[in-house]
Amino acid sequence: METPLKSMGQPTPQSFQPGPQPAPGSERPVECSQIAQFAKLDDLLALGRSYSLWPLTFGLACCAIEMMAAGMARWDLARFGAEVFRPSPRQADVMIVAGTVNKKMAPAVKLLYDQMLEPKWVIALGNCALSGGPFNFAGQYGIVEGVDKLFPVDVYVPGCPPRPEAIIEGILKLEEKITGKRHFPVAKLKE
Amino acid sequence: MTFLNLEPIRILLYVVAICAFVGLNAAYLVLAERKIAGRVQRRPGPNEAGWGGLMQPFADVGKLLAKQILVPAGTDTLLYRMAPLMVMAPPMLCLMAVPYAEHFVARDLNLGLLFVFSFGSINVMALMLGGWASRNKYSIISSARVVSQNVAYEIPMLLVVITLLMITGTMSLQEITVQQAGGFWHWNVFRVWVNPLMPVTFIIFFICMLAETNRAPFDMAEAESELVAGVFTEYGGMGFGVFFMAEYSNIVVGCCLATVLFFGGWQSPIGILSGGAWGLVWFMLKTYALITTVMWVRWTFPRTQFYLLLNLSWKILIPISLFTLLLTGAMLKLPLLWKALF
Amino acid sequence: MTSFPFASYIVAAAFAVAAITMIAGALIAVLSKRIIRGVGGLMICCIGLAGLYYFLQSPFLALMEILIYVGAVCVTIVFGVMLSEPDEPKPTDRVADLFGAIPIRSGRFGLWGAAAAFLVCTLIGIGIARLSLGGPWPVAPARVSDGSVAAIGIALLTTYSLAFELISLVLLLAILGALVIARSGRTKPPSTAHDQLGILAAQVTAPAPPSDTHPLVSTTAGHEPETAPR
Amino acid sequence: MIARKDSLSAAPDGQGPQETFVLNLGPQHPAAHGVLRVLTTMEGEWIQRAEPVIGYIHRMHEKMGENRTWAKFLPNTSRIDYLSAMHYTHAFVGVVERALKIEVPARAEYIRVITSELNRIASHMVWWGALLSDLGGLTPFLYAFDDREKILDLLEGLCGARLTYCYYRFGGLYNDADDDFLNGTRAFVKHMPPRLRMYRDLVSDNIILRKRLEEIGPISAEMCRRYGATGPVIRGAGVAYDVRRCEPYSVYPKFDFKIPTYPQADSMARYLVRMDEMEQSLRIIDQALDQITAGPFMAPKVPRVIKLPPGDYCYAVEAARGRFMVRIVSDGKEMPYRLKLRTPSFSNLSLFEEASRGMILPDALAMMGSLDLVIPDIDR
Amino acid sequence: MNLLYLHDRPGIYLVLAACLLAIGIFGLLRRRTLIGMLISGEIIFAAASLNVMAVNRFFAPDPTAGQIFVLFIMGLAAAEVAIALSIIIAVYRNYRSIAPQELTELKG
Repeated sequence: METPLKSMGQPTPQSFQPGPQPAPGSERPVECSQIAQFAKLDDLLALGRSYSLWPLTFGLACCAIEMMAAGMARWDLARFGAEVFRPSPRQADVMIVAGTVNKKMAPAVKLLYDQMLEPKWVIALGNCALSGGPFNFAGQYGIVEGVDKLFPVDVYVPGCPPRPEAIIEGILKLEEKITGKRHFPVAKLKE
Repeated sequence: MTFLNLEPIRILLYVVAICAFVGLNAAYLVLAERKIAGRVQRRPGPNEAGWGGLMQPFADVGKLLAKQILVPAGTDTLLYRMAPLMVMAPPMLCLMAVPYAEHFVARDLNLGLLFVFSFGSINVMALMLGGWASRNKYSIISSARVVSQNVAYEIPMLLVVITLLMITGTMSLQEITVQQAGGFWHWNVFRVWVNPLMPVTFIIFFICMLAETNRAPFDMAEAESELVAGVFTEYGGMGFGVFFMAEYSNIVVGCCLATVLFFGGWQSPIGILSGGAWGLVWFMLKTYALITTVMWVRWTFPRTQFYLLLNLSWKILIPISLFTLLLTGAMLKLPLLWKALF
Repeated sequence: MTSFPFASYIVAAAFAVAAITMIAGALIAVLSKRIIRGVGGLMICCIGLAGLYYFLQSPFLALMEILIYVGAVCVTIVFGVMLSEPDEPKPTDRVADLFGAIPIRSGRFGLWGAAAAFLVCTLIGIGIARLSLGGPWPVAPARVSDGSVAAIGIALLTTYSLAFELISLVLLLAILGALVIARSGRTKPPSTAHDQLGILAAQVTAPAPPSDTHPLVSTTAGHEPETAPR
Repeated sequence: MIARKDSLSAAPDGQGPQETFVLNLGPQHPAAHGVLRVLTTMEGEWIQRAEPVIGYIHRMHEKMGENRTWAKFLPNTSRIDYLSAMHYTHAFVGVVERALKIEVPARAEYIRVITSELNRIASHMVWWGALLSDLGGLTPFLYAFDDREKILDLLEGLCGARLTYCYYRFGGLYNDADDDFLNGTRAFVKHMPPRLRMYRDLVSDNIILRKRLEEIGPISAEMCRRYGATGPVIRGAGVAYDVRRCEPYSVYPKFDFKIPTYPQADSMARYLVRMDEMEQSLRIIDQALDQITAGPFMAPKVPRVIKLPPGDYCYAVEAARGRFMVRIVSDGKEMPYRLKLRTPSFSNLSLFEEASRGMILPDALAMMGSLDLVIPDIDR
Repeated sequence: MNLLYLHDRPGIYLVLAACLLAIGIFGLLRRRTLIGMLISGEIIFAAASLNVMAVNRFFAPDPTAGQIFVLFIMGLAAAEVAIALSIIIAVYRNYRSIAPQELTELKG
């Protein structure tokens, strides 16, 4: 890691605690496993899922280029098993919304999210997907101000565009959210 | 215990072993593919799950198994569910007939070669039905492609195999292996005194195998940039996983067959170290070398175009393989003619 | 194999499986409403038939049956289905879906036609079965060959060489005829590989299912929104 | 052999429906390079009509330009076409400088040229990888990004951003180029030619690639003229049109470089034009590094609050995809009355419908790849 | 009759073949598309092959003869399918339907 990473993990508005109780106010459907507990099996499955997050091949704008860069030789998303970019939403686990979603595109993005199979996660990449970013100004007519207006988002990665390290950190945060603990050491700040 | 020596029990054990082998093998070949891709592309590849990424296949399979099961609206439910089963069964059956070592074969059929080919042909049907049942336009286009491609490449492949049959005179895979004993110069691929075009024959076989298993540069079934995910577009979770595994199992079958037919199966390349367990070692070495080549090719070449693919088969491969067939026949029979005349 | 205690049971069970597979496949092939399932049924039927051939001491034919019927004939028929989009009525309920050829509602002669056809076929089936069971069959004579692949090969090139040549001629003519017939309706002389081969992949017409029932293409958004969701 | 059907959809005797169906590529499709949606009417795998539907990433750039002061709009310019951000900033900065008649110091101009050409190489690298991955070969993508990262490192050292640089300012630059940058660029210029040779050996000479690009998707010069296509597309049709030559700006007249053209007008020609352009860019950078002198990097008198005199101003640059032009109508206020962005991808895409007619689907996608589209550049 | 050794009796094969024939004829009568009729025809072919093979196995002196006969049947079936499908495609191209009721051009 070249750059110190500290502020990557933004607090999620609908913070979803991994564990037995569904978080209050969570919009997620109650899964079977939240009622009947198979603790060990669930842990094992969570571990498997966290190491096999296949993203959807879905780039919208500038951030998509950095998303590609994160998969390339220098950063190599493949180390975390997340380089299998699947073009069909049926086979993808995590949707990385990389870029501005405008009002014309919003139904398509929503449809893609609906077509993914549970369990599914969403990473909002870049300021545009977080809040509309630089295109969010008084009197704007085109864009959706944050992709969490369309469907629940699990990890927010700020930046315009975020660096590839930030994208990897987003994936790691998601792993942390799925399993409840962090696998990869946190980069230390150089003093 | 004499009970274990009995044939049905033995076959049952082999079936279990082959199922396990196919499953593990396919899972780890996926990892190998990702690692080789990483090597070719100068990056490490999966290395965080387990030691050096060795647990990665389990993570993938666990995740795929635990995905939601969904049959998309409008699909032909029965066929949609059946296709993954149909695609997985043939390679398992084919592996039953492959001699892995001298005394290590599930069932030494005297029609082993025909067995492999006849069950291998079910694969096409399965892919096609899967694509059709999905009722997705990409899948339907893709399944049409799969069929034309497989029909086109079945012909040169069978012609090549018939050439080999003329040389070996038997369809038993075990006997074909036994014939190639005594060092690599006895392997079929180097038997240039029987037919000087033997290496060409192997290349044709290899190309056809790539095409039959829908591997790059002939991966028309899953032409990602054109047809999203081709036949598998509507498949998710383990349905997709089974297709994925079947693809790798088919590669294993193809490479096993190539090893037996051209590279002397379990025979040692140097004549020594050939008995018993060494056979298994040699067999696996040769097979995995071929599999590595298949993956290497995938990450090196771009995809061809569909009409180029058909042209290659009908205009180049079939004429050449017909010529080798004729040449082999002539070279086998000419000495007899010579003897009869003089 | 005979030394194994339950060998005869296993063999009988395998036989039963093959026979049932064949009959069930045939039933699916003629009764299912969707033509593509009919092809699937034919495929299952052929696999069962291959099993029966195995019991009739001809593994060679069993494998050839699979190779030719499943690998070639069924695939060709599916291709035909893709090219000509036969009527595929919407599935109404599960029973009608599987046994659609027994028309409860539609059809020219409706139920009566089905009943008549069923009667005729039952009579034919029972008649032939009675004939074959009751007829005085000769005692099996001594074998003159073992029926192996080698024997078949020798016989093909000696005793039956004329028939062998004829069937190759027939196949050649069939290929040419199929090409001529399938190409005759085309307007422009073909210029590409597809056309020359008569492989009609380039012409596949996907029967468009009614678009109101489900999204055709999964990975796309079908329509623009009237009002954007906020 | 060219796979192309001339007369399509001839149902015999005109009876019955035609054997066509509509295939909806996009807005999410691996070959769409973003969110382009192409409604294709197909006859089998032959395209009868491919109609691009745009607007899925419309981001109101022109509207924003009319609502913001000049300086505030500057960051937007790097986000219109994020792959050639330097050129776009150059055009916007240039139009303001032209209107205010600001003289930009020589050192700033040289650094602008160096960074612009570096950015051009980086952009072509992405195109190269994306085209190859459209054709099914993923490995060149990673090789291209390896070299691209070297450029990005240089530019990041200069302005702190990897993609959206916003490095130029009215009258000069954000900061001066230090020796690290200049030495790094010298090293890069030495490093790159062997790599380009390797790319040629590994990829450009590959038989499969040649078969898939040669004689595929011909776009004649006449068609380019009708649709206003510029950049490598028109140079691939044999017309030596390059804004750097035809409407010289900055210090480009001082350099000796060739405009690569290929008369074949097929996808391979466009491919080769871009590959040659990278070499020419290296030549320009090399010369600029030799000619650059010490001096100020900012014009001395740039007003703090910029107000353009009323009028109509234009400035065009050669971006990585073709001619990018900013046209401003000013009424003398702090914000433009009208801001028009003439983006090259829009024109390059508009000929897709005509050019793809009668092509087979994978060929059409290969041609689309050779056009090098950036979708936000189309939708603005 | 011992059910265990059913597979060694000729009768069962002949009965199965008769069933197959009946099913095939039923399909031929009831199917309303040409492809459906083609499938039924294939089943009738299969019935004939099975009959031949059964007789060959149990009553023929030379077991190769029946096998070769069945091989020829397969070859003919393949040829027949190719021809029939090309006709079906030609019909479809002209009539936009492969329902046999609609092919009424020759009807007075």
